[in-house]
Amino acid sequence: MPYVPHTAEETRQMLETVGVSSMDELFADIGPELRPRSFNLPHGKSEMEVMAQIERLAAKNKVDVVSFLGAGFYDHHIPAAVDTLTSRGEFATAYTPYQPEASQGTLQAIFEYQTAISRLLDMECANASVYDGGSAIFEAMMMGVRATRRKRLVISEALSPIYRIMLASYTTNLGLELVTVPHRDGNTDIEALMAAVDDTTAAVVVQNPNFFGHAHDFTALFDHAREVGAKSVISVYPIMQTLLRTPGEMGADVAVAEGQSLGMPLSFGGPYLGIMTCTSKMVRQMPGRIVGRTVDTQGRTGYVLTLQAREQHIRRQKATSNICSNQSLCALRALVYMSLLGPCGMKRVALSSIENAHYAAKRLTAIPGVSLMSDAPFCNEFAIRLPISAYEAVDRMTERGFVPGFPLGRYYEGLENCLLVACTERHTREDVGILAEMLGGLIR
Amino acid sequence: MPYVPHTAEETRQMLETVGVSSMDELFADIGPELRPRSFNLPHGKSEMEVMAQIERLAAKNKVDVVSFLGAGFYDHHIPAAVDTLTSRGEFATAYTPYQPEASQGTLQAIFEYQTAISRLLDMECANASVYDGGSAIFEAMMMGVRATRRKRLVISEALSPIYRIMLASYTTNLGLELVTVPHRDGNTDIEALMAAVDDTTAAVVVQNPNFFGHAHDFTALFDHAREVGAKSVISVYPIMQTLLRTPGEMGADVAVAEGQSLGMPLSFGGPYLGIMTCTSKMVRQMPGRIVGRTVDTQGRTGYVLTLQAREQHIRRQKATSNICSNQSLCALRALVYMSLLGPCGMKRVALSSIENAHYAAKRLTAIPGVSLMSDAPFCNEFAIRLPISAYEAVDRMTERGFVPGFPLGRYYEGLENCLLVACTERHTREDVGILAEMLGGLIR
Amino acid sequence: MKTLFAKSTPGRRGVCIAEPACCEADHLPAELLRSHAPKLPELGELDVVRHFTQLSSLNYGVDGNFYPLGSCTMKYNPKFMEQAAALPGFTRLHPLMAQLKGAGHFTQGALEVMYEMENLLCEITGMAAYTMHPMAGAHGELTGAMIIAAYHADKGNRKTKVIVPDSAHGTNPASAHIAGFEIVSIESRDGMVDPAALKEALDDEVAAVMLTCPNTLGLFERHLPEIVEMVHGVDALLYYDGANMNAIMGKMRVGDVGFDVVHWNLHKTLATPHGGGGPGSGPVGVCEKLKPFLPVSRVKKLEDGRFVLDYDHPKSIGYMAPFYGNFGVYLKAYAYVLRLGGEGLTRASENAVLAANYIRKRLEEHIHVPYNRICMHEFVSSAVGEDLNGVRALDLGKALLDKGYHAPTVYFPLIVPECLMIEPTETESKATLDAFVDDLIDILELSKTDPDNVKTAPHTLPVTRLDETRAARQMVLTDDV
Amino acid sequence: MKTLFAKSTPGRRGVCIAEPACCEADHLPAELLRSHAPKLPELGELDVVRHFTQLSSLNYGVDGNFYPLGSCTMKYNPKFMEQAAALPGFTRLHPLMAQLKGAGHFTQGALEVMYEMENLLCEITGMAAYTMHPMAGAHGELTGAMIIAAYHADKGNRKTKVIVPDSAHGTNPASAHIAGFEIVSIESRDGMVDPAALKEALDDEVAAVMLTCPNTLGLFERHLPEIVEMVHGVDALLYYDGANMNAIMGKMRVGDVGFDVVHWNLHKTLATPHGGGGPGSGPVGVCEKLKPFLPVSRVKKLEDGRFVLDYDHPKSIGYMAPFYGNFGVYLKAYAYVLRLGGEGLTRASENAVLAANYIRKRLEEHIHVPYNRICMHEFVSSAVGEDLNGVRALDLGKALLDKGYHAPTVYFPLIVPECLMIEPTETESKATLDAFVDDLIDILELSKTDPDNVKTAPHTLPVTRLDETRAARQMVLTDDV
Repeated sequence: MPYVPHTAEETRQMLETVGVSSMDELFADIGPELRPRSFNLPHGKSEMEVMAQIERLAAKNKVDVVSFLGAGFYDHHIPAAVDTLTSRGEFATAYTPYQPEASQGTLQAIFEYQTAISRLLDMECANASVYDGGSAIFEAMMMGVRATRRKRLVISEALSPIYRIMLASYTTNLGLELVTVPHRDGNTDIEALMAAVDDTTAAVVVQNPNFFGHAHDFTALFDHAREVGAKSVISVYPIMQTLLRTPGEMGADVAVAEGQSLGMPLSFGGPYLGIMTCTSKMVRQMPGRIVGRTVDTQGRTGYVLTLQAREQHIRRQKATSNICSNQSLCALRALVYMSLLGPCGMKRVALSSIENAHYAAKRLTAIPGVSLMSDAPFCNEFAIRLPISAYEAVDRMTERGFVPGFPLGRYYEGLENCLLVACTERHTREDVGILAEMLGGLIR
Repeated sequence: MPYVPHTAEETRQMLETVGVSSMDELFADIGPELRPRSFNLPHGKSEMEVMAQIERLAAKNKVDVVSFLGAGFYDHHIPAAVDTLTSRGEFATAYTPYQPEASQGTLQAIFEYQTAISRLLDMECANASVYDGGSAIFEAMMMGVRATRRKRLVISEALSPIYRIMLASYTTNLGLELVTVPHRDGNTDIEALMAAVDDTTAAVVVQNPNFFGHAHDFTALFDHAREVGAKSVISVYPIMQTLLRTPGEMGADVAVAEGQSLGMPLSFGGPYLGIMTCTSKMVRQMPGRIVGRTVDTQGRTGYVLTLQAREQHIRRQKATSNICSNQSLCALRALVYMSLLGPCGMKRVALSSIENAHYAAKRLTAIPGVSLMSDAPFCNEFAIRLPISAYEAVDRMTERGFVPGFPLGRYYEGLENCLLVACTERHTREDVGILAEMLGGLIR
Repeated sequence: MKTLFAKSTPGRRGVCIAEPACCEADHLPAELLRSHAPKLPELGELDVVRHFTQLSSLNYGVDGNFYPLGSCTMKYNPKFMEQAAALPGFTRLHPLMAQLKGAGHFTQGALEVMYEMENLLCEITGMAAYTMHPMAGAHGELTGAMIIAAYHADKGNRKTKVIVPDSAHGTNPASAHIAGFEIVSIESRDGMVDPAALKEALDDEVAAVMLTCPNTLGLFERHLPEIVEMVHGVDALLYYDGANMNAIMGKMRVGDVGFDVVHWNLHKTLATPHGGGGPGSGPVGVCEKLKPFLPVSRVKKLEDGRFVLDYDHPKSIGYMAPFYGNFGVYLKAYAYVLRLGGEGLTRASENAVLAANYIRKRLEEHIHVPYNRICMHEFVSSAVGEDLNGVRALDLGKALLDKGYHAPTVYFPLIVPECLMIEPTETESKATLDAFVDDLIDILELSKTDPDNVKTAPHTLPVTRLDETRAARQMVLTDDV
Repeated sequence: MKTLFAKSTPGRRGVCIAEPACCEADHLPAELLRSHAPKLPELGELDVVRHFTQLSSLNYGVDGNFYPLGSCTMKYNPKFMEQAAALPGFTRLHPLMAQLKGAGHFTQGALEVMYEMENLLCEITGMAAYTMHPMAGAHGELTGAMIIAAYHADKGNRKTKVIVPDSAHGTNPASAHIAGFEIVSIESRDGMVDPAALKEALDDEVAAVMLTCPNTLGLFERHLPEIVEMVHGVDALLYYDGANMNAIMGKMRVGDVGFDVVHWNLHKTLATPHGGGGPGSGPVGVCEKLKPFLPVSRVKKLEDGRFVLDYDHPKSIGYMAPFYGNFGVYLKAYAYVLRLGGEGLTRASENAVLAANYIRKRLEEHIHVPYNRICMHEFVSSAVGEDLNGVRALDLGKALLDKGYHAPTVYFPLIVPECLMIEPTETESKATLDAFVDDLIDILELSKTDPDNVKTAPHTLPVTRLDETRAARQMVLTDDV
């Protein structure tokens, strides 16, 4: 029996000690009327057979394509040591560190993660993670709702549409008003946002760089929000945060991010990492686990889960959130990634990605009929307008093993001819050259 | 600088402490006339770039073929836990356990390996490994030479020809006489061997199952050797040893094996594992490291390298062998493999492989013109005679991604039409079916 | 141990990245740039490897230690599942690839995993359909609660309350609350949901009842058939908290007995590692009538055998995750189900229950077992009694740490004083179970003779007991403070 | 810790294998079968995982501990090299595949690795050709000695002796001896090969001189040019022991200065992990005139760019390995060379030398340094002096274990009393080097005040000092005794 180690003799002894004569007697409480009507599952297979089956499935996915897909989820290089270290059984097979004396490894790592993330985003506190970047925005918004006791949320349409759908779903039953302020040619419309944020607003939510790749300075917006008593929530791209004006500098109250770019593989959508940070003032509104430093009975430094009075296992329905399991091992990956690259390495990743994207933009806009959606500054991702349907361009190039980007019409009405193109440090000039040639060929 | 962690400032401080003004001053002893005439190496690359290059090379090898190659090296399933456990840094990045207090992990593992291997081969002692199965045979032969002070070695031609070439190479300058006793239709010619072993013989060397897959009982041969004062050396296949009459039962003095089948991937030829065992009497003749159990100053059990007086770092040219680095991590793999499968699992691996081979033999000999080279019992490998050149059969099938076996003419004159076919538990009936159909199609 | 930041040296570089051809000013105006570099650790690669290798050694994990942590199902995490999830054919797959028509055939393997896993979970639990999107157990609860809300809204029901027994996991009320419901708590009786109390609480405003069965005492809810009838009688839905699923596989299908919604904790029952806190995976199954409300996308199999994502479900609650949930986690769980098969899953539950009962029987004369009858996969004991000299549940847990075991869950459920909740799982050998029992008995004996020793445990770990009050008061949450 | 065998329970099964359709009697006659099953451990998979996880924690490795073990070059082993060698495109490749004509194109990637690695090693060392076949350093020495023997035999030279300085690694004389040579040892003078002594020993029967340079004292052989001339003067060959290659990359090419044969220890200089004793890889390079004697097969690049194995070398010494050496090891070394490039290798040597000199200078006032001048990648100190109160080199090493460092190499080379040979390598940060020096100074101070404490170290490891005499006398070599 896989993973059940008892011999027949041991099973007999154990049943005898328990005082039952058969396994099924242990389930006497489950009456006959409650037993399964069917349990028509495949037979168990050996490890060898299952691995062969899973390898066949993996082979059905085509990953040796050159892809310019991004849209918030990026294919950065992951140093091998990230896997080596985070896969160690002592990290991977531990539970949530409820027994701190036997969990200092996990606890110190989370503490270090909180520190690194706080410094990267220039915020005062971070939690130990939530599920993903989208749920982090929801939780951030709710912090604003709790802190202000207001119900109106102002959201930029240049916030990832994926996350905006998530927010709409999550808030359905909460009696909140979600106001979406349209983007302007792929730019976040700061003036319109300022106009929309008033003294009934709980929080304003923006993204930097935004979904179209454009970076902004939101200082004025956040100043305005503070003046009218609203909270400022910003979602960022951690890699670009090595360069861009920080949430802290802009005066954000809560800054969140999808942490996938910090050492998580794309893995068809997860597991990823919801990063949450806030000002010290807001920390008691923050959901999720938080680790604090303290001392043991001998005065030695140690780490514990703290501020647990916010959490569901203590507060039940009065908790700040229902989050229990989080993405701890992903947070560890992010910490190891940041440690391995250091500030210099991470900045170089950001710059290489930006450089590749600008080269791509230059090459693509040299194709007659292709233009940038906006001439505002962008980082490693940009939107172009094509003379043909972006869907069609994507479909036709994809057939040839080349995914030129994401068709914006998927989420934005009116942008059916627009394509969102992302680069990372993994792209080469050759990749970009082929992209430009293929696209040029299609359009001609 | 990859893997050199110093900052420029630290380097400056260190140079200053040392009292030199530049790096190169440290190399003042290497005069200008000794400096490199050229050092025309490629520039360093990032981890990402090197991995991409290595992945491209890996992709140039075609491994998604169905292959019946064996010839002493077999594609058995390796449980995932073997990799997980042996790759732990505490094992992989440790040195030879010269400081036992800081190396009990490695030392106990070797002790357990020695125990498991001794039991599998039914011998009294084992060492911590040598390079591979071939060098193990050489070392075993030399044990016989030292023990008997004789110079004549009798070797069966059914011993792997690869190893026979190695033995010939290794002994070139040692003034030994190597007598090769021909096989008989792929069988080890025990009678001829007995006739060749006399009171000038240092050792007789046989293999079980032999290169053609046939198993034998060598008890009579080893009895005879003992009577004339010669030593008996046998090389075995560890997986089959769960079933076959053991070296111990047959009365061998030294039993060796290629341990690749115990959890080592094929990896294009290495690293593999040279297994060496012997009787207690012979242990002081055995080369390589040996771990013994002892106690510490508080009476607690512990493990140390022992009998080091045999080794080169103590004895220099008088050592039993020059072996220093061995295959320790491979021995650990073998131990983990054996522990995970247990005696029952290993026996099932052997039986499944045998079953598949007998099914294949049945299907192949059903092809008109194809016959077994011998009707003697075989295990998971067998030789067939084709009506066409085996080279041609292999080449033509290989083109279609199907490697039907090893053409025996490569090493045996006169067997140009013979093919050596190996099966493991990884083969399916479907694989065998295709093999038979393809071969049948070729011959027709 | 020093932190990464304390070990950092300005200017040191780890994994080297080639210097880019550009600088930030080339592409971004100054007002968009940060004024100072983030103070991230600057370490050599070996320093980082050594730091985390050493840190890991301060942890207990299932791979190194028996972990009888009640309610957490800390079973063995098979290693081949990690190899499966690390295949580049999965890890390198961009989730949006599946949403491009032309690239849909690039993701057929991944979609097949989703589709097949949904079907397997349906068969194991007798539900009509599953979503794999929820990213943890509590996220599954939230998803389930939102589906319940959507169902009632669609029917025009005005239902504002969810009933949660006092023995439930804290996430139950928290999740239902975040889905917009008011929580009604009912008291247990004899370790069971009290049908009378339930009846009293059940009115027309109740949208659902959330049940844990076996409950957090490790006991099967004997009144289950009655409860199902009562709940459905007021047009409320019955929710099954799957945290304790490891007790019943092959013995009961929650769909067959009338549960309408169920979530799994794959990182418990289906053996994916807990990772020091996550990631998990919390798929949700529903009965036929709730299918229209499941999150989108849904994976669909076409007649030609191809798999596609289907967003055309107007009644859907929408997106619970950016894509398709923690794919890398449920891929492992999928491999686990294939490995065990139906019989293996049944044997897992049987042996989990056997192990819990075996420990219970071996301990019953040494520690108070409040509900001392056949339990399911876990049971609770209670560190009460004068001969313990004031040694509390927490102390026993800490003393177990010294013996190399992780402590059982302590002080949960709240309804048992000085509670120690023990869940051994099916993957521990009898030798381990026996050694654990013997060691716990030794500690209980020691409590009689030298209680201070137990009260000050652990003595052999990297730290002794930590000052949690100070942590909460002084709030040192980063290395900057 | 209990052994696997002590933990075993008869009848327990680990990784389950499907029951085969046959039994042994179906295919093999009884007289060929063993009479009893081997008593291998019978454990559950989790038991095995836990056993080895716990065992590993009893070890020091580079990943967890500074390892300044002289002569062993315990540098950081980059993790991406492990990923590279684990690619299925390499691990699943049967070595015989390359010897089938039709399948030759199935192994082009692997053959390219061999070919390119040979070329890279040629350029790094200035040799004419390499073989990758030797499976460890000592195996390379043997290969080199056999090539030397074959060369002289081919020339008709009657040469029976090999000269080895007394400071050489023990493998040098052992390897030359196994290649059939008689060993002549010569004494060092002032830590160097004594040209006078060498001259005296050099006669027409000398086939070769084996040199370690820098030598085992960490000193560069200042008489090298003179030695080369003398050796070649009697038609002998000069052998370079590559164990200390980490000192000279980019600074000297052994081929350029006149060495005829050289071996590498890739598991030292090129950063492949030592694995607790192996596997290693010991490629051998030769000058032009020795090329015909290299082992077969040789890898050859055809004009069309394809790679093939070439066995047509009639003067070859034959097979040193069953196939092509420890491919999986030198694949990692290949990745390492690509990663570092020429400049990186030079910097590695420079910084290895800098680190050794830095420690030497910081220690010189605290411990006797017999040859206290600029050293190469390592240096020797000597635990002599009355103020040490009889504390010996071994004791200092053991006390360092307590501080979390692996001990330096002790009592080697034999020519220095109470020798501690310290090799820090280039991958350790200055902070680590400083901490090590500070801790060693503390131990030296403690030797003055509390020598017994040092003499009984280690105090904090799983065991204290072990009784080696008892181990050798009682010879408990398996768990059966």
